[in-house]
Amino acid sequence: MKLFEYYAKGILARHGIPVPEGFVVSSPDQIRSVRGPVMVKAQVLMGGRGKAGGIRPADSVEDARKAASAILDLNISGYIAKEVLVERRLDVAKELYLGMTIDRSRKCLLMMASASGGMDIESVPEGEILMLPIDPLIGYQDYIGRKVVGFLGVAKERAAHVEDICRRLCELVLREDAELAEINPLVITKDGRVVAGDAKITIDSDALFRHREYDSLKEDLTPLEEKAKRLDIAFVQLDGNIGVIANGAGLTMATLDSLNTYGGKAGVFLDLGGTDDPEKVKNAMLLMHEANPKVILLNIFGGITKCDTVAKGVLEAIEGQRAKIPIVARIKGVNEEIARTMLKDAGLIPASGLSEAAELASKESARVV
Amino acid sequence: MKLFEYYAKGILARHGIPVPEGFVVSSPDQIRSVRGPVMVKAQVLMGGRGKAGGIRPADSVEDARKAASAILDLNISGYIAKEVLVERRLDVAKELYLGMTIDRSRKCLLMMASASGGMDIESVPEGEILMLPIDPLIGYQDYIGRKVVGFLGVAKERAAHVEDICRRLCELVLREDAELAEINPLVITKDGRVVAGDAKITIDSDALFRHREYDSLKEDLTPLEEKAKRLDIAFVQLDGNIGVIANGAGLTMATLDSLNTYGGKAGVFLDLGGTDDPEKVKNAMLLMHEANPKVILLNIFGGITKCDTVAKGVLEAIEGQRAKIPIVARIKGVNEEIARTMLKDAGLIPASGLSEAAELASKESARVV
Amino acid sequence: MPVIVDEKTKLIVQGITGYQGNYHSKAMREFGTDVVAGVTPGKGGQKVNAIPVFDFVAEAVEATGANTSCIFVPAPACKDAALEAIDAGVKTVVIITEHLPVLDAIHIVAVARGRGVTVIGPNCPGVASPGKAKVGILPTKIFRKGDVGVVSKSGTLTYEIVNAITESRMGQSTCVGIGGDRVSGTSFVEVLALFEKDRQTKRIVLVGEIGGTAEEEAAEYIKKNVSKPMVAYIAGRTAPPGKRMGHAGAIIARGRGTAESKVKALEAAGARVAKLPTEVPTLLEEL
Amino acid sequence: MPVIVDEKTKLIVQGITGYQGNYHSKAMREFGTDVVAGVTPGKGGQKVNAIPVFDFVAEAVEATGANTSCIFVPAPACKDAALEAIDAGVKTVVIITEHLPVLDAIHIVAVARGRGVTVIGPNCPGVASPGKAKVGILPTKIFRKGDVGVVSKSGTLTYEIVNAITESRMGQSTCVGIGGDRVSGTSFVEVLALFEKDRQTKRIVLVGEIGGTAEEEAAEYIKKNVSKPMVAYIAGRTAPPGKRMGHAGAIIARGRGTAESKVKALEAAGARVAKLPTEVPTLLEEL
Repeated sequence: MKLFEYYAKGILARHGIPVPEGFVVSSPDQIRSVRGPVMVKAQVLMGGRGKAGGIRPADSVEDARKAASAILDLNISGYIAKEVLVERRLDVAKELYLGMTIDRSRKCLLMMASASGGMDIESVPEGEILMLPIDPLIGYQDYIGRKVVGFLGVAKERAAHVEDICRRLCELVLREDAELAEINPLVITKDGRVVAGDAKITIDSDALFRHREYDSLKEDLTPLEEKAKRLDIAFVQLDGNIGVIANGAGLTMATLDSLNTYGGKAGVFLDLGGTDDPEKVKNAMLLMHEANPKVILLNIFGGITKCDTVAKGVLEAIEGQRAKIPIVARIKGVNEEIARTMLKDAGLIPASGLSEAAELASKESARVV
Repeated sequence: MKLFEYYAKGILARHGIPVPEGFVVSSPDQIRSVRGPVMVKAQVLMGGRGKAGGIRPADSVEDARKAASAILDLNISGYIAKEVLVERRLDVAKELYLGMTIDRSRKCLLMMASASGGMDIESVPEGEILMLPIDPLIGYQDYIGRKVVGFLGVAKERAAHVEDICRRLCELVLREDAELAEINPLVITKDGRVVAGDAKITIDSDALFRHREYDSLKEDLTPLEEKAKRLDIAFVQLDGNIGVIANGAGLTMATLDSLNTYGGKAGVFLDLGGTDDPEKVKNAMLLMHEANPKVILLNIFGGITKCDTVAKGVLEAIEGQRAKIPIVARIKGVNEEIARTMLKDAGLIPASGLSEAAELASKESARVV
Repeated sequence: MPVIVDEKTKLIVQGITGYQGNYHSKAMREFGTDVVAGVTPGKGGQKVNAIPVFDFVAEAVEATGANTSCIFVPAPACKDAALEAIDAGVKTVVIITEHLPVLDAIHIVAVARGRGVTVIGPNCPGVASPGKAKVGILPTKIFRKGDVGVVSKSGTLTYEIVNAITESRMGQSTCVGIGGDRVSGTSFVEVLALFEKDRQTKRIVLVGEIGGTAEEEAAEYIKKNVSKPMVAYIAGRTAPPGKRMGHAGAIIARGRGTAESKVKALEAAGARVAKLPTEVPTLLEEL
Repeated sequence: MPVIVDEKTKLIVQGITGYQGNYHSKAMREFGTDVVAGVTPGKGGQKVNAIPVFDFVAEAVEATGANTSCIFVPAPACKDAALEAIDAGVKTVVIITEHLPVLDAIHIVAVARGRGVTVIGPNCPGVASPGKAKVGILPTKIFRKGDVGVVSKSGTLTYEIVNAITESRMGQSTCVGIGGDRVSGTSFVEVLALFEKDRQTKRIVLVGEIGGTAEEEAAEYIKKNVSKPMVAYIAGRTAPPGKRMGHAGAIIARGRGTAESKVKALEAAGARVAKLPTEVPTLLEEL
């Protein structure tokens, strides 16, 4: 779960990492007073908001209201900010990068630092990034912070402060179940303070059960994505016209790959996951209908998800549909015979293997168009 | 560093473990009001205060003042309480024991629990104590608490509460650097609450550098022990009349053992530890003089502690002394020749080996008496 | 040299009184696995499918000499269950549970390494060695004893490929589903090392997915250490970059983690790479 | 089979720029130890006794191939130093530092176990193998090459006994001071196992103290695993119970931890137990 900048900065502050003073508004007239020079910043989750005009300076209440008004009208890579952050402008001497993420290969947390702050870390040459794996059994220790400070060439008088931020960032990641936490830029101001200029935090959505405080937060999702999330279904909208439902991310992707071989193009990726609840299958089918594909390709290899469960859900879902979308169904695995019997008269197009299913769905989609 | 009950309970409360409401006073007239039945408890670090009359019930302010007054006059195994804790009396249904200590063999923390609470855990049969080592890499996990609850036979409706206390006790030990933390008894009240009836916490004195909050606390030390502590010297008063100074606990104990062979009895155990500071040696010698032994036996095997450093400190210390106590000196190791030359004319009784030194000191002590 | 499970596997099922634990403890026993105990806190003394249930793993290990555990408990209780199993001296832990917080996975895996314990998963279908034992949820019917070692990040896609192998009248030595989460106890490399040593395994199939660099690391390893012929399939060749496809986070960074990068690395390491899962048996036959 | 140090020891001294680190890096080099680097944060680039100083252990390991570290840093920085050494891949860590918080010791020792690293100490004099290497602060002059393996909880008492052995014209194979803190990286048992395997060691001296049960555990081990003749000495026979004597916490519980209990256990295991340190050489000669 990606957090907006202002929320991420709130978390930094709670963990003792300095952030600029500021406040959030959702309309310009909520800006009542502004002390000294400020920045007005669009609260969107997409990168590149600066270039899109989503970050503007202001020196008075009027200025700030104007900036907020302009920003709230902006379309930033398809997203429109609902809120702006008004915060004290920093007198920047130097911009650093400090971040933490998961190191999949080493199976641990990774601290990253670079003296090239302020730009996308992906575009910084690898040689300019320090990557320090944090052994989970050792945990954060002072030598980690010392290495960061040494690599960044932080001046002696600020070394302790930057080391302290490293330690706190690591604590934050562990306490908040963050899978990503970036301070970019970490600003050294002209008067020698060290302040988080921007903050990106992604909370591990699998860990939300122990962080109920995020329940009330909303993500930037389309209505269908919102529904999918509530149903705990992996749902991705794509460019084609075939709606693919399968169980398991790997199988769903393999289904996409197979479609591609036969010229078919997926318009929806819907991974049911492992479920044995016909209700969930039904809701997934209804969601698929809402996405309005020309053909639905159902590819199930039953294990945890039993074939008859899927059949039951599918039957319930198509029962109430007025516009009948062609459904190519390939159902294999646990209880496949029962499922086949159940679906016999439902008007589905049966397929015996993955290739055959992909071929049928591709042909069908070409025909329908 | 052992903490008084009221202080230990303050720490429990800070970590979310329930304790009875109460307050501490150092004189009876500080008791202004008492809500309901209370206990008045001597704040001493010695065990057995209950049997000595150091814990008394009271039901009114007058009662409580009388109890406090009686307790503050008591001599409890040589210690006189300077403060009493007045706290709400618990309606006890059951007394359990819950504690944590260091498991030296397994090199980890050990959680201990027993259904025989309220008595000294040393006197509880081992079969009635659950001992759960906590793997430092694993840390406290829920199954530890479940095992405690299962072993104690805690009723289902209180299980979560007791498990919670186990978890908090473990956190407390880690955060506070406690080398011992005991809740004895852990009281189940008749109305079903779980409350710490008494608390013993010992903070690892080696970890006090990161717990400055304990600096202001005073330990129950004799004036000489107080001085020794300030000097970072291991100092123990014993029954004999020979003051033993050596460097290293093992060597000091071996010196005591050697004395014993020749009929000598140590009156002071003073371990200089490893030092290369003549001032510390001087202060140790002065402290030894204050303890007033008949003979001093100085046994140094120089390494970190160099022999000439010891010689320098000894010379400075004996210079100003009016009553000359005989000093048997055995000095060996790094720079022993220099030390020997320095001490040649100081009137010390030289010995070449440990046995000889012990023999000389024993004879001298017999002679002096 | 067994590959994770064999006839000596003595299995505990953690979460045996739940629906999945109950169902699969039976299925595993039918496959031939020696399921010796179940564990569910508070349900000690019960029986499930005639298997005795204990409150604690340590009790179950003491009573039965179990050496392996299969975990079906829900994600919030999973870390506790896995660490309890490791602490109780179990040598192999297979975690079926999905949606395990990544920090919990990191902790479990680190402790397991320190204790010399093998962890498979989380979010994996488990391990099956036809004729010997199955630990996990892989469907029994699709297997046939043979000489193909299968290692896969995926769940149902593994079934698809195992099934295709069986339908082509070949069989499997052992099939290991390592799980597709960001942090897994066992990676391709460790399983490849076991297959290389395993005498029954003559050919190896690797099933990967876009995202992460585990396939690239496997390719590095194969180049240097694997002498047996290999077929690979990478799911997600046609997935658009930047979209997160279920558990296979397609956070594709610096050119690594893409299907192209993986296919290229595996081909360079000498593996035949199938374009579709259904091609795997054909390529196997051609080896 | 070396006992912790030998000619192949390549040593880093952590805290080399401090008084003790400086002094003993020289003394260790004079003993014959290959002291390849020093580490003090912020002092990288300097030299101490012609030994190059680095900011980080990892740098020192990379530059010199060091495999062992000796730690002289003050207690508050000691955990960081030890974990840094382990993280950098050092295989043996000797911690001289005293007054290390016990929870820090527990953490260091647990991580070391998980990583397969040997920790000696904390609060120990170190290890010396005459003619090979010395890591620690044991006085050089008292040693003489020989066949007696010495393992001791104590510091200066070890010197006393080693010196007595040397003065009686015997010598030491290796002397290991394991330290007397409540939690030590290496216990008697591990060192006894090394002595048992070490061909140079023909006889073993064990020096214990009251408090704890490490000597009783050693006796159990000796009974089953040690074939070489042994002499032991337990300091504190005449210490009054209940008093805490310096680092040797005489928290004597349930009859274990007393001098009597230890002496009895060791004698039952076949060791000759000296009443006084000065008796040790005599008993050694009588073996």
